[in-house]
Amino acid sequence: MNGYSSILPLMAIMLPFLAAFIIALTGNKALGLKRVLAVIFTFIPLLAVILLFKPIIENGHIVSYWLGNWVPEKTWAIGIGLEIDAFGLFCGLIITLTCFLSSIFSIRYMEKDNGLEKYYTMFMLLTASMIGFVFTGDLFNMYVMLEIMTFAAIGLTAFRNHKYKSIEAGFKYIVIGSLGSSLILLGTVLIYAQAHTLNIAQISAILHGNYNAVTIFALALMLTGYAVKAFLVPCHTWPADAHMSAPSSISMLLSGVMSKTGIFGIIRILYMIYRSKCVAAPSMEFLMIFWGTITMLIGASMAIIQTDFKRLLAFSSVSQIGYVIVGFGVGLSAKTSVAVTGTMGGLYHMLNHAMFKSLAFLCAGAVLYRTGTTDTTKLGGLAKKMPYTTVLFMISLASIAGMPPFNGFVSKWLIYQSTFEAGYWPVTIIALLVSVMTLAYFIKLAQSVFFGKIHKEHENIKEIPWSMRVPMIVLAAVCIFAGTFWNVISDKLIEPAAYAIYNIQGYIDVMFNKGYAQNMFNHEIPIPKMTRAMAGYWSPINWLLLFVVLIIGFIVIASLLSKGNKKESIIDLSDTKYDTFTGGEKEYFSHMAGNDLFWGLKHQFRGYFKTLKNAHSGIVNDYVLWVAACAAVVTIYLFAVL
Amino acid sequence: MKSNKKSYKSSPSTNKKSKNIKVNDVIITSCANVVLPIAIILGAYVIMHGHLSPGGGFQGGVLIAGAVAILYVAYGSDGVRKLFNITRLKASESMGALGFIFIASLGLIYGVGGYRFFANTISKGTPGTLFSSGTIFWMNFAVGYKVLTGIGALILIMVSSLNSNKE
Amino acid sequence: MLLNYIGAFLLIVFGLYIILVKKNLIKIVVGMSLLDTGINLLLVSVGFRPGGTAPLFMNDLKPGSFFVDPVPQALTLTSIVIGACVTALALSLVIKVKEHYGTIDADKVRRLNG
Amino acid sequence: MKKAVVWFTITTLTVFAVYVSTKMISFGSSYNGIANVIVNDTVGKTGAINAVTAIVFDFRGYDTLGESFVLFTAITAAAAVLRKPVHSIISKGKGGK
Repeated sequence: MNGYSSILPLMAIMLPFLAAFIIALTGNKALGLKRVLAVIFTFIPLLAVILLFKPIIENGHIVSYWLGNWVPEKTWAIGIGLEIDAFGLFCGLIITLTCFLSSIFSIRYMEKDNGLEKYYTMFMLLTASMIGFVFTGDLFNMYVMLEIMTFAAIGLTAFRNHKYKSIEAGFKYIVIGSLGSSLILLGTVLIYAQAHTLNIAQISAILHGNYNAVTIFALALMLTGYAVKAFLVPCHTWPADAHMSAPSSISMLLSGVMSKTGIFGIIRILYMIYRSKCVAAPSMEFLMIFWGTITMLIGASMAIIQTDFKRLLAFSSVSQIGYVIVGFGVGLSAKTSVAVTGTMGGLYHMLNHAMFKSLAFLCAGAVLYRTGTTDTTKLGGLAKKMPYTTVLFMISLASIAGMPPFNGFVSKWLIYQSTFEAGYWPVTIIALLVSVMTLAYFIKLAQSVFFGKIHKEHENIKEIPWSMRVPMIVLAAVCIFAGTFWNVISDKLIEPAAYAIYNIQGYIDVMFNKGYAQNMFNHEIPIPKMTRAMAGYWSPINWLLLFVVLIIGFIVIASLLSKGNKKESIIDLSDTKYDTFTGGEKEYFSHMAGNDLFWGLKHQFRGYFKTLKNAHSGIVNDYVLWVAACAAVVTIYLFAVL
Repeated sequence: MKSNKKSYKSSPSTNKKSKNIKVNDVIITSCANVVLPIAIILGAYVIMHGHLSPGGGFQGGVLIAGAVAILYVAYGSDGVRKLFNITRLKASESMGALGFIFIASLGLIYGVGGYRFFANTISKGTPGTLFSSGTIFWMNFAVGYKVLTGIGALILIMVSSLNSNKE
Repeated sequence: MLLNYIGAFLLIVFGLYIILVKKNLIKIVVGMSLLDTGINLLLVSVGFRPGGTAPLFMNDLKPGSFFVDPVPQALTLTSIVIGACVTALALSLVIKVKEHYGTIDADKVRRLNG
Repeated sequence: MKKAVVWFTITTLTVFAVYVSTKMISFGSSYNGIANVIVNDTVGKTGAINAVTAIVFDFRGYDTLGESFVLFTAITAAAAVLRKPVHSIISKGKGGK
């Protein structure tokens, strides 16, 4: 914690804020200046985060910074402290990297819109508040930063206000999002009423052993509130609308990074504030694993029946967040070696999801930029016209489906392994099944957008400009790097972050004097040992097994498909699309659109899919009801088990 | 009064008349003329005495921004737009925010003795007098300025969008 | 003081009920505002000490005399501003919804579904 | 069905909220927590006799900074939402130009 490193976190937070105001000050002139400012002032935080690697990751320090010199007095944290441990830095790296790439992508992508000074102002505010969120060590400050983030995200979602869907999505977002924020604030207030402090480290120390009904209620409310931000299942309704309507450079941030801030909050609550209640507690482990499993299953099921490019990706995000939550749920297990594997899997998947989902959204943006639509029924055969985009999309497909040389495989493998070893083998099976479904809907997407017959309107389109290609290439490179050089990533990022998650004692002692944590907890807080060997990252035999399982999954789906094709009696005859199979074809050659690649599957499970489709009714009251009911159920569960 | 309103609603030529009644009502205008200076002075007082009495930058700023709303009620949207310009208000708001950051970073600028961001470095004076409490006094001003321009801009934006819908 | 807490929680639940049941978008915004108000009331109640005065150090009071907790009051300020921001942004979105859909009935503003 | 869920939610939350409010900490005669430290030192350390302002602008000034940024963000967002839209920004099928 020598001179320069203590000022770096502040720079990473304040300089983007400063840039936001300078951009707002320039008004609607000097567009080039705004672009340059946005790129520079998203690069500086990235630089600051990279410079923080040396003290935090290599030397193992936890950097803290008391604003206004208000160091704790009589062991009470009277001021606000920034505190960056390896986990915060890990999230900060994801945030700054994606924001930097997004700012480059925005240069050409947003050129056709007006009011760009507002776009860039909100973009910088979003960047800064996300960094501020993960770097702060204060519970109320987290809420404030979350609000800046939410407002900026809403403004950006509704930015293309000539489209009805942007406005509708923005309204749903603000209703559900501010309900989530209100729940978080309510939890914060209840915690303050008990602990009489707002510093996370101190709350963790004070609440230890002093849990009562109020804090458990606060836990339920805050879990639900952050579940809204991380879109866990009953609260996952707004991202589909918002990601679909926002400009792609923003969808990538909403989906890839903002969901991570929700997960960051959940982890800080579970592993830090309620540590002695939650870690090594089977009931909490079950809750999080169950929640994650439901999330990934429903997200993937909804994704299969979507026809809009970006909406499909949004539901896919929901399902991938489920994996992360399952990983962290296993991390709460009492068996420490399994717990560490799960935590590492969750962390690895956080990184990977940010990368491949951002890449996929940028591909969607590229398609939108050239063709003007993301409706897959109107697209097709773009591979010849946009070869770069196609290749990059295939990389993202391979990564997200968990194919071996790419990064998705490594993290998913960790999650499979940890759930299996923790005794939750049904979850392992479901996770594998969801992986197959992920591959299925991504292949459908690739088929319907990039392959097949090209539409006449799109015959003259060109490849996207280089300034848009570069961020995508960088993301794809990270995807491949994280898949092949998993040991580097694991050494430099994942293991320190996992260690930091469990290292409560260090986190508390840095903020207060040494020994404070031990004094409050009455004992040393154990940190599980973690080595790379514990995780079966890359073992060829395991890989082969997985491959076999994937192939079996394929065969199952394929057989379902062919079964659907043969059973003509159950085909909906009123739809002319199926005339080819029922004998009433209009043309001699009538091919099925890529969209309907899995219509057999859809048809077989039509009851299930129809229920899901009806449940996502689009009425904002229903969505709020889901969130509130989720809060109620979580409350009942927590009061029952804790 | 109530019956009057109803009769306006039922009459076929509501549009023009309701516009007229909004703008040139003598009672509202003269009331506004009385209330406006009071609101502005009270707001300024609240901002200046934020460190001495209840209130502060936010409250005072909102009080002054209320003047914009009063102006709108009294003189209609044209009257407000004559006085204020949305772009300029928004720019002033950024200036206010930048000023706030500047005052907060005085601690860094003086930062030889280990001072930090948000450190209260200006001399604090005698407690209880107007020019006391160091940066708090000036932060009140920055925030007050920022809030009054911000809320004023917000009111103007919403009002002008409502009016453009009618046309 | 129990009454204050229960009242605050009831305000929150009423706000929630309004959001859940009312179909008019402006009423939903009102419900959100009510919910925020409930939280503010709770926040102020948390800081209350029976017999405490406002945390102002007037001449006749010495430092350390009996005050209510000033921290929640400071937090309430933040919370109020944020609540106002939510209302403002939500209402401007409602204006736009009306422009695009011609209605502010939640049952009809549902083109994004499934 | 929906109504039942609404009433279930409302009832559950109300019941737990009332239960929790009875369990809230009973007020002691002395301060505890950060308020104690702050109130004792306000005048000496900040020179402001209004403790709330001292907290808002000094002890927790960073929060206030964030708060004013929230306001700024909301106003920018409202301005962006209500700005005059450019219709047909993305022209259909005109790509490649």
